[in-house]
Amino acid sequence: GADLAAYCLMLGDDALVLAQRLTEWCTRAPELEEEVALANLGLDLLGQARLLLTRAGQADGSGRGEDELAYWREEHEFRNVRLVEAPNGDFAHSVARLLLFATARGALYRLLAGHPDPVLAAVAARGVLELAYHQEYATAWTLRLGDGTPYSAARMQAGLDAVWPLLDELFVPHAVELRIGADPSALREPVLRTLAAVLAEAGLTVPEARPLASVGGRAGRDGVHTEALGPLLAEFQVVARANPGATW
Amino acid sequence: GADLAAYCLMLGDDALVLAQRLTEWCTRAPELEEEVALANLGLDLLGQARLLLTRAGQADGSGRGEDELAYWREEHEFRNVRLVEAPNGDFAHSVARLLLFATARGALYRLLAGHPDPVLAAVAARGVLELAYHQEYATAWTLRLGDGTPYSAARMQAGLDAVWPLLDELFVPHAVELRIGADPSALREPVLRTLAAVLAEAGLTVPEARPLASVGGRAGRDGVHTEALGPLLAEFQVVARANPGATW
Amino acid sequence: QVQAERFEAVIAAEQRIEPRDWMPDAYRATLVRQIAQHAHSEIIGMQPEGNWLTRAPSLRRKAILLAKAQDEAGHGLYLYAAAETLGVDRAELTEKLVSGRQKYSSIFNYPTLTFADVGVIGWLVDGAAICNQVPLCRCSYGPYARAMVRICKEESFHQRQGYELLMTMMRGTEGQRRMVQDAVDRWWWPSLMMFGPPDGDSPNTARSMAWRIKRHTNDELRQRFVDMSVPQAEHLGVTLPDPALSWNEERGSWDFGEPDWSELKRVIQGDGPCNAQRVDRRRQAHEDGAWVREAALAYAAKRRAEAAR
Amino acid sequence: QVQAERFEAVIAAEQRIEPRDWMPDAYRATLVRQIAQHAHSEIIGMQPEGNWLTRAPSLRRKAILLAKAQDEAGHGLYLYAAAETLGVDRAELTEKLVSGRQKYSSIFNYPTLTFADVGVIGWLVDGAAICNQVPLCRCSYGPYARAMVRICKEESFHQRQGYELLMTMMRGTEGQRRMVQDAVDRWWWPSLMMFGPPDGDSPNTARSMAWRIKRHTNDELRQRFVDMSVPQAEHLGVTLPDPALSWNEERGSWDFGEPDWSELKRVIQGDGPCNAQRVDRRRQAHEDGAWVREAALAYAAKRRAEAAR
Repeated sequence: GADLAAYCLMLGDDALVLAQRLTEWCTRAPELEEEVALANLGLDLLGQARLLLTRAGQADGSGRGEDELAYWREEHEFRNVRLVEAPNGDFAHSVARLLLFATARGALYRLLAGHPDPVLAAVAARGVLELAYHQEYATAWTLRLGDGTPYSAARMQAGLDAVWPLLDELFVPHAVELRIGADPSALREPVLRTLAAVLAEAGLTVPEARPLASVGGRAGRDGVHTEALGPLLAEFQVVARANPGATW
Repeated sequence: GADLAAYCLMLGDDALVLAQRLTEWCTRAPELEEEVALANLGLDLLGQARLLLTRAGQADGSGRGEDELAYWREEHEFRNVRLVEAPNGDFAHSVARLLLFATARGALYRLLAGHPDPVLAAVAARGVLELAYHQEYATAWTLRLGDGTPYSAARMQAGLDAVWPLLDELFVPHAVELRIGADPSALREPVLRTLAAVLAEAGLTVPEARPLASVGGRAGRDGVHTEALGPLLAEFQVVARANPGATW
Repeated sequence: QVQAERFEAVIAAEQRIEPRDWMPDAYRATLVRQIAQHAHSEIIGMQPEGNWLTRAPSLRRKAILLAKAQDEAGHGLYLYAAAETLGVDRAELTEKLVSGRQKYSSIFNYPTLTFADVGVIGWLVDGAAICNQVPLCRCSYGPYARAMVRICKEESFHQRQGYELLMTMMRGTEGQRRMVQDAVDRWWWPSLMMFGPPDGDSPNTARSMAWRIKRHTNDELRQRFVDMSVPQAEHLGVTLPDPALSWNEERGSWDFGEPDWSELKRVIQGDGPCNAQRVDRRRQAHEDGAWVREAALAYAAKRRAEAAR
Repeated sequence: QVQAERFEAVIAAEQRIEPRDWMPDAYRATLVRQIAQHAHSEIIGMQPEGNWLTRAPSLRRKAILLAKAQDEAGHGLYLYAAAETLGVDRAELTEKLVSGRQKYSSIFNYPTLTFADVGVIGWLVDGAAICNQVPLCRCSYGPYARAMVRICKEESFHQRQGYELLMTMMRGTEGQRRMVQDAVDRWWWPSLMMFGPPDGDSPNTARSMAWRIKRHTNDELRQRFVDMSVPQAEHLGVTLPDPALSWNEERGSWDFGEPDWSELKRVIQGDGPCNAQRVDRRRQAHEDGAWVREAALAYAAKRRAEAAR
């Protein structure tokens, strides 16, 4: 019960927070086709988040719904990795983050598609398809920008350099993950290999950046985030919280 | 009572919201001396806002304190002009807004220094001195940027062009102002003359922009703002609202 | 001459002019202007509601709003494509939008101030757009007419979602009801102005009607919108901010007050509450994205060069 | 040689070296590095608390925080001025900071996650800074010593305000008490690490002490800080996150656990939670402000040219 709930929150919060970052692109994308595509990715992740949060509220016996969990938890109760909460930066920066996340999350969902919990298994099974598209989209843009103009290559490399220290957190297993989910450390090798292949094709360098340090051993999965999450949640939750008891 | 309260809210919200915009510059100013100066301007305005909001809470008989008024009103209850809520833009844009506001508010405070309400009179009397410094600071930078490099002159002109449509709202009298305060339409002429002199000395052009339209005749003084105020308040109020009943 | 007669005959027979058909220059120019404005309106129209995307108060509403924004970008794409069949390209039209040389619907120059505005835009603004657009599904220019069919279908879906949001809010807390009424108060008159100036002030209407680009006058459409909206407002439980609103038994229609045309004029001239903001945002996105579009072109050129080798 | 003897004599007599006095190159270099790091720390140190400026939950706290940020910018100014007396200029030092070639206190590479962090930074971080800095008021280099006198006075004011905020929060709601404890849990160990590595690992300490730049070893200062903080924590009602903390009757001091020096190393090497963010923000401000500084210089040059005419 508690472990399943905690695990669903981790994965659900990853999807929810990244969906929020993607929606920030709306009306700011470099091209209309990208407006459509980024909204689409956001909708996929939002859909996953809704199912996972709902499942978390059932599994922990609290009966909290998706909205109660999304809008009424405090920052330290969010369990997402720090990668997804980082500000968008420019388009290359967002593409770099998406590439890392989609590659890793797709690999994880493949492992989870056979999970004993039917909801988690269903989210993962559909998620495999969705994330494959996200990965393809991010890969296509990584290639275009990496092998486009010298300027775009520099931006893409800078974006990768900026997000790379946040990648490792996806592979550091939390006790809950080991008990109920899949061991994410098993993904490190294959994901890094996939990413290295994409970067090689794009003419980009695999960053040497070391992982971002945690705070006394605690990071996103423990509710210890970066300074980026607070303002994101303030905006995300403001209307819901200004109207307690309201239905929408 | 009600009129005095409403009037104090108008002036207090102007100061409060502009103070918030000025604090956004903290750690982002072009030079350390500007960090010090902008914080100083923010502190002056915040001090005025605290006295005026406190007075409003007394005058309307509600007994609401400065924090209750600052943190627990909704957007449509804020009575500031739209000029002060506009995003900062670049340094020139912020200087332009400050020049307009300080020139107009200083002139108003001179009229109000003899107001029958002793609190309002005291705020105005001290405010005259404070705003004189703000005006001087903004004027000095307008000259430096206007008569600095070609690039800075272009930025300064663009900043002025952007804020100019918001100037007129400071001179459009609200019924409450006519009943209890000073008629701000009397300030239009002298303020425009002062501004024109500064711009002439700086080699800048007085913008021809027409005033920003209201919404069905309602604007900031009626609680009908721009889209900039909501996000500003969301950030401003988030911690206070997340902790109802807390003292700080 | 023969071509002109053939053109007139097609129009008279209520058939479609297609891209390769001959058409009068003025017909083409009118269509380009109208389709471009319409496309721009879809794209700029993403902003007022997009303002609430990150703050939508439930995940379901966030998903609905995001899907709607996506639809609008898609509508923009169809419409720019329809314009391209007339020999202009999207980049050129975008350039005209961001430099302020082409307009979009003035309604989007009003601010969205609460989440209720999202619902009211769905109900009234999309509602007015549908009144304007349904007749365009029978427009004489084929690509535009076909784009409108698809767009109208999605728009009426958006309108229902907007109305449903308002119904939910009206059944909610006191604060929610207040928000809805306030939003209606702010959007009602601008919505009426979406149909353009009164017929007496609309010099191009006659020609557009003759060409079957337009099917009804501004005032006819405005009346239709009012007649449709009044019972919906009653059902919702909100008051429309027009004391002159009253049922005219004789006409079988609602009488209503005169919009403030001087306000419309100011907004059209560029002094509306959000004109500068809307165009700036679009221009900023366009400029910020320039290097990305260039990179994509450079990449595609490299791939083509490789394939040609 | 005579100069060197005179220098040593001044140091031995506990008198001050002044800018025009002769000094060994290594003394000068050590001071430049230390004063620059100290100045950078004041400026970067504005960020963690500045993060809560726009969100301060009462107007009084907002004013206090804004005044503190202002003081810190002021401290940065004094210290850069002190460094300039040694023949380096501020622009050069800023360049080194934003390019990552000069460090600042590692403590500022931790995130501030709730408003309680503002109080804990005042209490612990400013407290540790004061332990480090009070002896510097007697530093052998005159301009630095005098800057420190002024800075220490303001810092202890900030420390009292931080502690007072925490007292207020501890008397408040359950949520506020939780925030305070959580902040203490996160900041305690990093605060201990502010005194630098253990003495055995601090090769420059001996020379700095001989020169009267430093007056106490890292471990001495750390012990003083722990002894000062433990009763304050008790009075506040928070638990310090160190199970090894216990009163040592014999030493008349508190025993405490070993900080995670490998974490400190990672943070110093640039991999702390906020290193990149802090330097980026400073660089961004510096770059965004370049045209403003240039304009001011150009304007001043024009006025000088006019005056010379």
